[in-house]
Amino acid sequence: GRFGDFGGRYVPESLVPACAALETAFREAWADATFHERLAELRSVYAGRPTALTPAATLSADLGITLMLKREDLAHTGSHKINNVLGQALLAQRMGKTRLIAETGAGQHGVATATAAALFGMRATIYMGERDMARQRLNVFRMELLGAEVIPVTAGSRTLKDATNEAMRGWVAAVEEAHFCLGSAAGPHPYPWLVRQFQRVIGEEARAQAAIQPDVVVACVGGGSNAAGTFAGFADTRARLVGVEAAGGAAMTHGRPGVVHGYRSMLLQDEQGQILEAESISAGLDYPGIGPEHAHLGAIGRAEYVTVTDDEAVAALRHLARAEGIICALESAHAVAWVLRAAGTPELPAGSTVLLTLSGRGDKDMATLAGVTE
Amino acid sequence: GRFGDFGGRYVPESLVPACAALETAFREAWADATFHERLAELRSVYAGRPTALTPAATLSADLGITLMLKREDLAHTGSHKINNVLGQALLAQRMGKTRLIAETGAGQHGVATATAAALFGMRATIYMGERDMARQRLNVFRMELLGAEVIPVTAGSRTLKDATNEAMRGWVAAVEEAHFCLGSAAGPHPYPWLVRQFQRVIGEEARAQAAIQPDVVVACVGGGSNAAGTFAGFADTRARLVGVEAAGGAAMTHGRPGVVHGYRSMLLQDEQGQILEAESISAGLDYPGIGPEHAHLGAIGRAEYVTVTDDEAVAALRHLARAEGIICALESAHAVAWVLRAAGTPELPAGSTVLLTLSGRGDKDMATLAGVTE
Amino acid sequence: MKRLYPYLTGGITEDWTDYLLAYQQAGADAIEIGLPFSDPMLDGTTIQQASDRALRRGTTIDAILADLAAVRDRISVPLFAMTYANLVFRDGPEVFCRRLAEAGVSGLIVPDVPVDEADGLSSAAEAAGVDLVLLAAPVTPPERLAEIAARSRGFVYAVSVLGTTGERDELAGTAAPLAARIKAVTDLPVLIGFGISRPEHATAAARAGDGVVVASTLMRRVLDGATPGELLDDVAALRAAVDQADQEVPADHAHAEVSGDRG
Amino acid sequence: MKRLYPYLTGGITEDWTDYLLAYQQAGADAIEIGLPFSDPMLDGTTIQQASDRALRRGTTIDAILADLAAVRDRISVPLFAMTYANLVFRDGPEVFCRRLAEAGVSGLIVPDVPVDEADGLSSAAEAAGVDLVLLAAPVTPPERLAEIAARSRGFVYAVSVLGTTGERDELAGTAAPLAARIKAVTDLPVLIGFGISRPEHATAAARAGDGVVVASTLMRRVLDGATPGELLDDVAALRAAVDQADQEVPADHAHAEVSGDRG
Repeated sequence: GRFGDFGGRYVPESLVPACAALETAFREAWADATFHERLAELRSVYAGRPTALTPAATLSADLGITLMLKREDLAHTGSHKINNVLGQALLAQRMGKTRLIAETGAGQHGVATATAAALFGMRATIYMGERDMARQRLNVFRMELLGAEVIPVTAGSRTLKDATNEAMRGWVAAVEEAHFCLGSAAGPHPYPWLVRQFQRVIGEEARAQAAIQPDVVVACVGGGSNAAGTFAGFADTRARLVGVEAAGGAAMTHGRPGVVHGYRSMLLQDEQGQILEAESISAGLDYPGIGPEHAHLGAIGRAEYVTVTDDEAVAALRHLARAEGIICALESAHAVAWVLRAAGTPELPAGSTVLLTLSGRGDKDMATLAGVTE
Repeated sequence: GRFGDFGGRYVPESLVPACAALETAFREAWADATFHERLAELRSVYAGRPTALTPAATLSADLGITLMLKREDLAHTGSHKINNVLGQALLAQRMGKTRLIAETGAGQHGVATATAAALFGMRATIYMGERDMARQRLNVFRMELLGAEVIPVTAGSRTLKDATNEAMRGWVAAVEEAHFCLGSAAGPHPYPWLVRQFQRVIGEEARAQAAIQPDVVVACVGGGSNAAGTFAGFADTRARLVGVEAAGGAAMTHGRPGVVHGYRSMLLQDEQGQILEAESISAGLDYPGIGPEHAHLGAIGRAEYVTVTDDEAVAALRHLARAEGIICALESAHAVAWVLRAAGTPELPAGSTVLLTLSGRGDKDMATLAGVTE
Repeated sequence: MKRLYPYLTGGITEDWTDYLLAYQQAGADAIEIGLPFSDPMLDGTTIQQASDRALRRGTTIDAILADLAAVRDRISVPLFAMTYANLVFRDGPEVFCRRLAEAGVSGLIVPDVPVDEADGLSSAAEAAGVDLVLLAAPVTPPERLAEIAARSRGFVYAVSVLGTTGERDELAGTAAPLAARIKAVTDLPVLIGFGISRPEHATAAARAGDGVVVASTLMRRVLDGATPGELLDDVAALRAAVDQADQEVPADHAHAEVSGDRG
Repeated sequence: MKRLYPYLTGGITEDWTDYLLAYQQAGADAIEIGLPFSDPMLDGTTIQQASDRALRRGTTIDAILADLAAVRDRISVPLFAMTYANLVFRDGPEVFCRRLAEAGVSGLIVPDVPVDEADGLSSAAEAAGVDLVLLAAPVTPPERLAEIAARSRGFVYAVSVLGTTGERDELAGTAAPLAARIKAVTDLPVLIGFGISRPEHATAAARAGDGVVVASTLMRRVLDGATPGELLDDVAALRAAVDQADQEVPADHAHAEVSGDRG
């Protein structure tokens, strides 16, 4: 949870013991072979892991690079979010919790959490901004179908930022029975670390699957869990690590240090220190913060962070669909867009071997995209 | 393509040479280790195979049986349809075809075909009933995003039956350059055989994955490709094979022998021999015919065919979602519904080990289901 | 003499047999009668619409055959039924062919029963005294073409084009070579069908073969409300066009003309 | 004497300092002033709305502190600022605490800076002469409670309930035991806050601790348009309720009463 100057546990006193207990439980679980066995089993027999590593033959030929796609879009519920929630649900069960609380933006993490709750026989309470609920009605329906209670958040911008506040408030009020199943590599310690550990399976699998070790590893970054998990598998290699932010939610590129949602990191904020609303077509990147580990990796120069516009992301989604027959999430399309833009330039020279994580599938974005297109 | 009294090649003379050429090409390909290697590679690095075999722990405990779920919902594009189209696209490429023609009902096979066409750099023309297009707008959008041309079919009931007629007409007119990528284990010889061979990976994987060999193998049946593929893996075992039809599209249960779409099988038809429209909430089972191999397996008593109502299917979808955290397709929910109904009765005695194929994921059905619920 | 076989969807209107009489009066050599099927796979939009309309009127094979029996004594030209396999097999091909024969129908065309699937139907037709007409297509390979020609009865139906029935702007370049190939292996008449939409197509096709089947262009008119009298004029025009082929040009000239690109 | 610390969101209205004067006149022992933050994680609906309204008015910390400076000579009770970490760290805690001190604010409460994260802020506050008040919660374990008590300045803020700020129907049963636990480890005053919504809650809470912080119930009135004069009456009623605790009951009776189930 502490990464250089970033991270920490900036939470109300009411949550400190819960965070501490979670940290202890996680450390114990992580040292327990049985826990890893159960997690590995769930990943394999339930969540569809290992996910494929797909050589993008057409794009590689067109761009003059070797591009490999790590296919989190094939994971159960449609994104990498399941990796994290299965780990946290297993942990919550171990801690004797009977309920999961989660925030969600587009609904992917909410669906994943509702899924894990159903699987483990727990209650699930999902906080979702009213505006996001309107934009993602079918994900709301999916969560309810899975038995979760979806609570509309009417405060502020009525999106992920506010849902996160409300979920933390909900946790404060139910801290003894409920586990807060945070969806990104953000939040108070131990979350950024714990979520990254549950997501590192992405990077580790990819590394083992790749026939050639990549020169460049690229992933989209909102809060940054898929990128954190991907990067973790290549931290000790010489691969360049590139995180791609949405231009309208580029906390790393356009933010400055601050504290929100329990952690210190780079944040979009005004001169007064009020948190700004992000503006991205991709609900999963529509968030003013970034996980503290990314802030640290950026500060020490181990990872680079670049930005991609809404238009570039939409074009990249289309390009990938036609070239490879894969409709990825708008979030993931940001990573694709950077590769399309950078390939053949000094940023990403011809001949490079690139590993790109497709964090999720695009079904959820079809309505948005149809709106953009029509 | 011939299964006892069923099957055959009832097509216009214009298509006979193309069917014959396809048969020859398929026989050669199927005997060619390189073809199998390429197909295995695509399945693994692209389509996400092997798909998981998930023990349904909660349902098993509740029902007093051992239930295993074969997870075709985790395959790329969201259903077992990808198994077939990858095989056919590879075959079409081998035959020098530059275009794929397909029919689609709910759009799952259309999306899969459009996907394979994008991957192989071919053109795709998808025929879809106008009524189905209205019901499944997002799948239309997905196909177009993948570069396919979607042609609205305005004849007859404007659903799958008519789309199939129109696709065959389209094939007649473009038979030299185009491969007809039929989506079910139906149509003229060699399709029922060829599609089952491309789908048998479901049953073969499941058999290898299952720790205990099942007493009962169950799958939903419309045209019947997922069931055919599943059953193929267990044909030489003592397992009971159970195909579950939609009550409103139960060609096996309520039909009589006849010829449509190039094959002889059990068909829903009136006293005059006019083909009836099926009426199922599940677009994939909303079809008046059934693959000829099923008609044969039923006739010789190797497989049993049962029916499930729309209401039972919807309830089963909900039940599975809450019990196991899996939102399956309405089609697959028919198989689940039968297990829920039969478990603990003489039809499916307590203690049985059951393998059930979940043919696809339910995302596509959320709008339908929300309509039913609201 | 070159032949003209116009087509009519059975039961398309209440008094549909009036069209038959008009066709006969206009000089049809035989008439093809469509028995409408819900899923006419080989038919284009026009015949689909005609089938739909007839079925929505509540027509049935029984009704059509009864109507035919009623006008039987006024019809002197041969009648061919055209329909799809499911209707033929519904009560078995024997029953079906017998009913045709009883109603005075002397031939049968089933486009989704190719020669390989025709055994049972073939014997049933023969037993009932009905000619089972087989179809050949431009893509049919030589050996198979010979088999089709040998097993066809009444005439051989040359499908002029890779495609469905339906009006077209020009006669397909594949029509004449196919007719020539068939004529080389049989003494049966070879009739060219599919896309014979205008009198000039009929002339050209009749030159290449022994005659033409004309369907969609006539059914378009019927669907649009043309009367038997108006159809009489249409068929008469086709008759004239077909007769022109008879009078003008020796067969091998005709062949050269229709097979070329007529832009 | 039991203490009463009413709360006001800074900049909630144009003439918001009139409420401060009213609070003081009604007998407040100190006043808590909220510096509004966009993401007030620990606040319930009422304080969220108050923060939103103040921010939408365009208020800033500078403006609030300037307003305070302007009424400084008319305010004799201590002022505590309550806000969130991001505003404190925006220009660094040293700058922030100095600005508070310059505006006459003598204490600071930052609910999302728990004791573990408080080092830098603690020194900065001390250097500026500002009391950094720490919060304790019902779930805080004993050792940690001792540390919080030891490092808190001014008073110890006992968070009565597991939950956010906000009006509640009854005082949480957790309030009194927590106050007792804190009082056992410190000589600092212990003020109970969160959910003190009615005078009877204030009486009960004041019996258990050394006084109460009252926020949402007052801000609800301000949001609903109540005047400073009306708030004066509200605070006076709370004052009376708190004073009642002082006069009536020995501390261990009070403890017994509020900790029981008052259903």
